[in-house]
Amino acid sequence: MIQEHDSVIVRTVVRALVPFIQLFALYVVFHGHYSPGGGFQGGVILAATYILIALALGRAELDRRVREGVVLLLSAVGVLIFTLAGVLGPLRGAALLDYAVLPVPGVAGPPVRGLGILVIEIGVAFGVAGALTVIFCRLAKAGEGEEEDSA
Amino acid sequence: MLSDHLPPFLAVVPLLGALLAPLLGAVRPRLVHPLAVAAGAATAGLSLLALREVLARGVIRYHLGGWAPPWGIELVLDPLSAFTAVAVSGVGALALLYAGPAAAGREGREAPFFGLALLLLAGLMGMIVAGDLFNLFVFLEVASIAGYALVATGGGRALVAAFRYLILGTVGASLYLLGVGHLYLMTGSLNMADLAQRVPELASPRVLAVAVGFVVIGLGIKMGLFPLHGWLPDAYTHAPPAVAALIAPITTKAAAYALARILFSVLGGAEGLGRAPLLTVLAWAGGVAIVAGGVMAIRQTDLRRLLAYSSVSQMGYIALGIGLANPAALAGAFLHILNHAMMKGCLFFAAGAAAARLGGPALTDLRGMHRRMPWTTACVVVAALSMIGVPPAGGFFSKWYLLVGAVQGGQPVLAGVILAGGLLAVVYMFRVLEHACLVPRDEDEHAGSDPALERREAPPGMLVPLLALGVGILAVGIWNAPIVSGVLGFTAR
Amino acid sequence: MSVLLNDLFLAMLVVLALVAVRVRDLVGAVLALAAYGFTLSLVWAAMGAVDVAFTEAVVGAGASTVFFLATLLRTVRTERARPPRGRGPALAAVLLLGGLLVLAAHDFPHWGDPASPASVHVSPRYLEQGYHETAAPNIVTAVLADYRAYDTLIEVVVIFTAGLACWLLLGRRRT
Amino acid sequence: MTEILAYAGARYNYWVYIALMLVGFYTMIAHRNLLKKVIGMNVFQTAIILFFLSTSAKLGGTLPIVPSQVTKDGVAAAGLMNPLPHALMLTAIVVMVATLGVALALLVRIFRRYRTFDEDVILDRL
Repeated sequence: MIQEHDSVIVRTVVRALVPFIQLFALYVVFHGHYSPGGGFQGGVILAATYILIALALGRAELDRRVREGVVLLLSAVGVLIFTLAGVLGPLRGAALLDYAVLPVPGVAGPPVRGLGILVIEIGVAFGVAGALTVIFCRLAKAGEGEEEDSA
Repeated sequence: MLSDHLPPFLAVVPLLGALLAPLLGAVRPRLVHPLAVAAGAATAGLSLLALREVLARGVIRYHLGGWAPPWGIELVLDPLSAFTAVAVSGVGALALLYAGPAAAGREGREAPFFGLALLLLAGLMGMIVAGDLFNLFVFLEVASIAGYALVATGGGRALVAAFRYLILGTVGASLYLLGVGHLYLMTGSLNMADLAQRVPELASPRVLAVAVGFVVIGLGIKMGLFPLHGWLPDAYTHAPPAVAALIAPITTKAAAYALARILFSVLGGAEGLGRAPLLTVLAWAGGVAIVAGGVMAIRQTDLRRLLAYSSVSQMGYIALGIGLANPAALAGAFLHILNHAMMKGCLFFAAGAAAARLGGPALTDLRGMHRRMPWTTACVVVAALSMIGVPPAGGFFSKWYLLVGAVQGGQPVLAGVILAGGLLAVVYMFRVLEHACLVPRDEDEHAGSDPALERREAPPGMLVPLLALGVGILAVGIWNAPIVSGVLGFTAR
Repeated sequence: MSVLLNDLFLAMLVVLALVAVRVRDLVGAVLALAAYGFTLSLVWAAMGAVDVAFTEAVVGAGASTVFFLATLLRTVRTERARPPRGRGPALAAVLLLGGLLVLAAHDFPHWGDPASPASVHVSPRYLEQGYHETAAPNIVTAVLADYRAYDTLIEVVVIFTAGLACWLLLGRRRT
Repeated sequence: MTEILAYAGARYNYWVYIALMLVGFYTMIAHRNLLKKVIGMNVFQTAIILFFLSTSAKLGGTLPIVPSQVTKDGVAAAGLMNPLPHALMLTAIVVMVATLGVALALLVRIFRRYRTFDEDVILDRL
């Protein structure tokens, strides 16, 4: 199993870096309109911070910060945000995923679509970050505390 | 409001069910199975509604996000796709109901299990209504990935079978995507209707032929078309009964439908560009599949493996009908999509029930089944008659239309193959019926005769979907004429 | 876009791919694959696909490698040396595939031709109208999240499916 | 000679994608180590991405990001890369990593049961 890293420098640096990397992930999510990036890339970076925590600070620290079951639910919630943003279209008489009819006070026309893109990018980021974290956790601790598949 | 948005909701409803499954599973795990059944039933209900709407209003084209094709993604519901959607979601919903008791003993795993089952259904429904080649690929991958994981829940050999399924399935999906890429490179479009306009003007027939070849091989792997069926027997044999009952009847059908859709709506206007020889190859591949699958089915001693090879054979009928491409043959192919989904569902439901009650998947374990499980046995008999092609079971009529199509298409050899396939089915299904109905169980020889005491039908949750399919097979047979003329648009005279 | 750099990176790709599939040490193979993924992201950047390059860097060279290493951590590091066997059918399939690919590539439009069908049909609208219609200057985002948002929704569903699959397959066993 | 070079050079991207595709395909179907099959699968899928992205290139084109100064008076499509394959391949990369996750999960389970990734050994133990 993945242990806490021996070097105190590694541990300290990772502890200090993680919030900044997460901040950068949010930047990537929100700046996808203007530059390369978006929900998917931001979500992967967000997931990477938890992988980093596991590698440097050990599984115990990761378990303290996130619970896998909750992460999976977050992933489902992310996809739900995207889906429900899409379903708002039919509820307001337009096609599925037509953001032009999203109820945003004070904004009209294409900028509403831009905001719609932002909403679904947030959904994408949650969905991707959650799913990738679950995949990593499950692969990394497969076999931990279980009997082997008998032949 | 709902009837205007049927095309996307056919996939979005099971998808919502799959997203809610883990959330519900965290608080009330017991309610996950009812949720899955409800989502499946709602999908089937929407499919029926869609079929009614399409027959009343004509083809429904849906532009997602309000973007006109070819820039946005288009969904298309026509009589054929609505019909396939009804077949897939109907049998899928029954399989979800069946999976409840069959999946018992996996406490704590209900949420991911039924979540993946609903994702599989959502993927297949999305493939059926897709009007965009890339959108079809993405839905295909949802269904495939859910399928790999579900097969692997069998553990042991199922893991190896699932890995093989994953490798071959990825080759199939990737070759499909490569074919789509070739079409895109030469036309600049991904929308099926737009491509149909642009394909006849293509500069290079060679690229078109290669592109369509990749699409056919890719979807051929997914539909288990001989000789690309390598993943199918092991996956169906080693998957847990509840999974085999879900995957075996419906996954190959959606791929077969997608193949027909691309061959006819994208390449419909491309007669001169190599479609005709391609269809001939497909028809003959189907013919070879009918015989090869049947011969291999005869040699099996494990009921599930026998059914798997029978699927290879029966998918051959569908490929043959698509390849012949005349109205009678196509009506037969589509009717067979429904019939085969129902009879293979029925037989895999029965196989799971028998394995639970009689102790094993070998043919010899079925002995004495008619005394212990009379209703299940009756359904097996009905499905077997349909497989062989005995009226009034539905299978007779699909094979009849295929036969008419083969004769009309001037292919007497293929007509002979259709008949020979029926004879092979007689042999392999008789081996099932022989053990289930005629050979007594060893202990029955000396135990007295008190059938009431030893009757052990499967629990109602498994028996009800089984009976529904048994009755359905007969109903399709009896009402085949209105289905074929009213839905599939073919009139015999 | 630099054509020379592009060509150089492409040649490196073939070498790295061969190393990744040939090396016996599985950790070494995975690291070669990571280098392959990183080179890919350079190729994408050289070809002007910056969004794809970004994604390839975080996924192809990053997340995939971590998944591979997490797997190897709990399993085995090297593969056994074994004489190859039964390569005939595989080679035949490879030759068939290669033949088809070369046959088609022969008739492709020249690489980078601004008059190729893909450059003049469908895509110009995204470039010319995309900003006005979606308020997103990054046209790839406009296509991904608006014109073809349905694909993106299903794409997230794919990764969610994989998460659910790993959850199911590698869940803690009840005892 | 120069003609041959020019011919090969005009489709250089396509030759490379074919080479990668064949390397990946051969590894997937012929290699006996299951983990190598997965590596081959990765190479195979990325080859398709290379193919798609090659269709988006325009000589003399630049990034498909509309610069702020030209947003008012329209954009010349010939000057920017085709964004559609980029968007499609972002989706394809996600599909790749999803397939990879499931493949590795299967491998971990297979190893736990058979203690090897060697296909022949596993087939013997079935």
